[in-house]
Amino acid sequence: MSNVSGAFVTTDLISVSELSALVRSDTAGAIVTFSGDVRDNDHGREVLSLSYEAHPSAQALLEKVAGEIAAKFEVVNVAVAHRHGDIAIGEAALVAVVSAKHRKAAFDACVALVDEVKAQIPIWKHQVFADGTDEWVNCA
Amino acid sequence: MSNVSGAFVTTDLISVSELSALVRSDTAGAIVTFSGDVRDNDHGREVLSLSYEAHPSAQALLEKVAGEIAAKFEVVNVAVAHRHGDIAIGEAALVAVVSAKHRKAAFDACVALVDEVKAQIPIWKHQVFADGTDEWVNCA
Amino acid sequence: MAVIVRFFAGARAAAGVNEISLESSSAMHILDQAAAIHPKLGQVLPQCSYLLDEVSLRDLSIIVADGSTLDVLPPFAGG
Amino acid sequence: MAVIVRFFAGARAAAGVNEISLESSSAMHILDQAAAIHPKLGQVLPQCSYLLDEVSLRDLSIIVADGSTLDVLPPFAGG
Repeated sequence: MSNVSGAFVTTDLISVSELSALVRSDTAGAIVTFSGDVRDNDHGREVLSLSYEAHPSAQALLEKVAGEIAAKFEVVNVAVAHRHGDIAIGEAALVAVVSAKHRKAAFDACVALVDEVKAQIPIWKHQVFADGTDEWVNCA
Repeated sequence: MSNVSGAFVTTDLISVSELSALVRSDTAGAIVTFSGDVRDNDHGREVLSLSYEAHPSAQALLEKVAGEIAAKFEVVNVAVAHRHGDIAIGEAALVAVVSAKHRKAAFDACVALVDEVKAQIPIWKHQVFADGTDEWVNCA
Repeated sequence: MAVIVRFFAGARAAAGVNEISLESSSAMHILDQAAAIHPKLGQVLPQCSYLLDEVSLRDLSIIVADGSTLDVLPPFAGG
Repeated sequence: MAVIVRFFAGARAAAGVNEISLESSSAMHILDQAAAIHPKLGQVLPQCSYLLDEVSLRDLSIIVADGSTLDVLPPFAGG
């Protein structure tokens, strides 16, 4: 019964409200959204700019992960989007939205969706700091 | 450091995106929103219309609960709104939004905020069913 | 002056009135009187919580003074 | 025809190139050769995962045939 309303790897600005509108349903009593936004600091260092790189397989894998979450939880609809390319401070990198009849399933599925996206999707974050250095996050 | 950006007991339509905008911050990497929407069914019965009644103390208690959540969790900002009066199917009755540096605190605080609102705020739901009966929810 | 007992939501539906006025007495006795006047309240009151002049009231043996307001709140059902 | 080794994100930064072309051999040997050519890869490769023609590759003793593409993926950092 659960359904993936959308899964997008995109360079466009992600709208939480547009993604949320995709999962709406009169049978759903709860909608939970997560927006992972680009911060101006990381581990105490000032971040000047930020970009994400996506592997060509990222779109297909995002669809797969969304489908797994929709199948595993008592939800109505799920949708997820991950942005890549340059992202301005305060803009969303990852948005996950879930509708469900009851709130516990909506929260649980949204937490799991974000966790699985971070674990399974081949996307990488590059940060440029105010001190002139830069890093690929999680990469020695 | 945590802050209540807003707590509203209102008869107006609640906008998730407007409430979410209140908690935004460049230092927050995660925003979690919950929208509790009016459903067209309850325990298998078709719901025709629905209204909420709020006790005069509801506004002050909602501010208190929001403040407790802001103090208890590692969050940046919280905001919450509960609607009363007549609400159309699909519209939000309760919206809770939390921003935090990290996603776990944002999810945990949003779950707790919704739980505490349901437990502590003197608001009641009245449902009218398609079969002509009606009920005050949770009241024998 | 008397005690005003206000009914909310399902308690109001059971009482059939928004409020009644009773003589000062213990909260327990006032509520028993209310249930005697509006018998459907008898099923609802055991689930209710109470506010005395907007403050939570746990001990129903307390005497409610004239001029006070006693609010009858059914189990909350927000969200 | 040869094996194309593609580097992504931090692996590309360490290699200094997007991809290199090497002779067919075991995945392990191909990666050793890549690290010999681009020494900074030596620190990054132990953390990486691999795709052989877009399919996850766990056993690095497998022979990578000419015409195949071996992708070097650093630890994911989405979200």
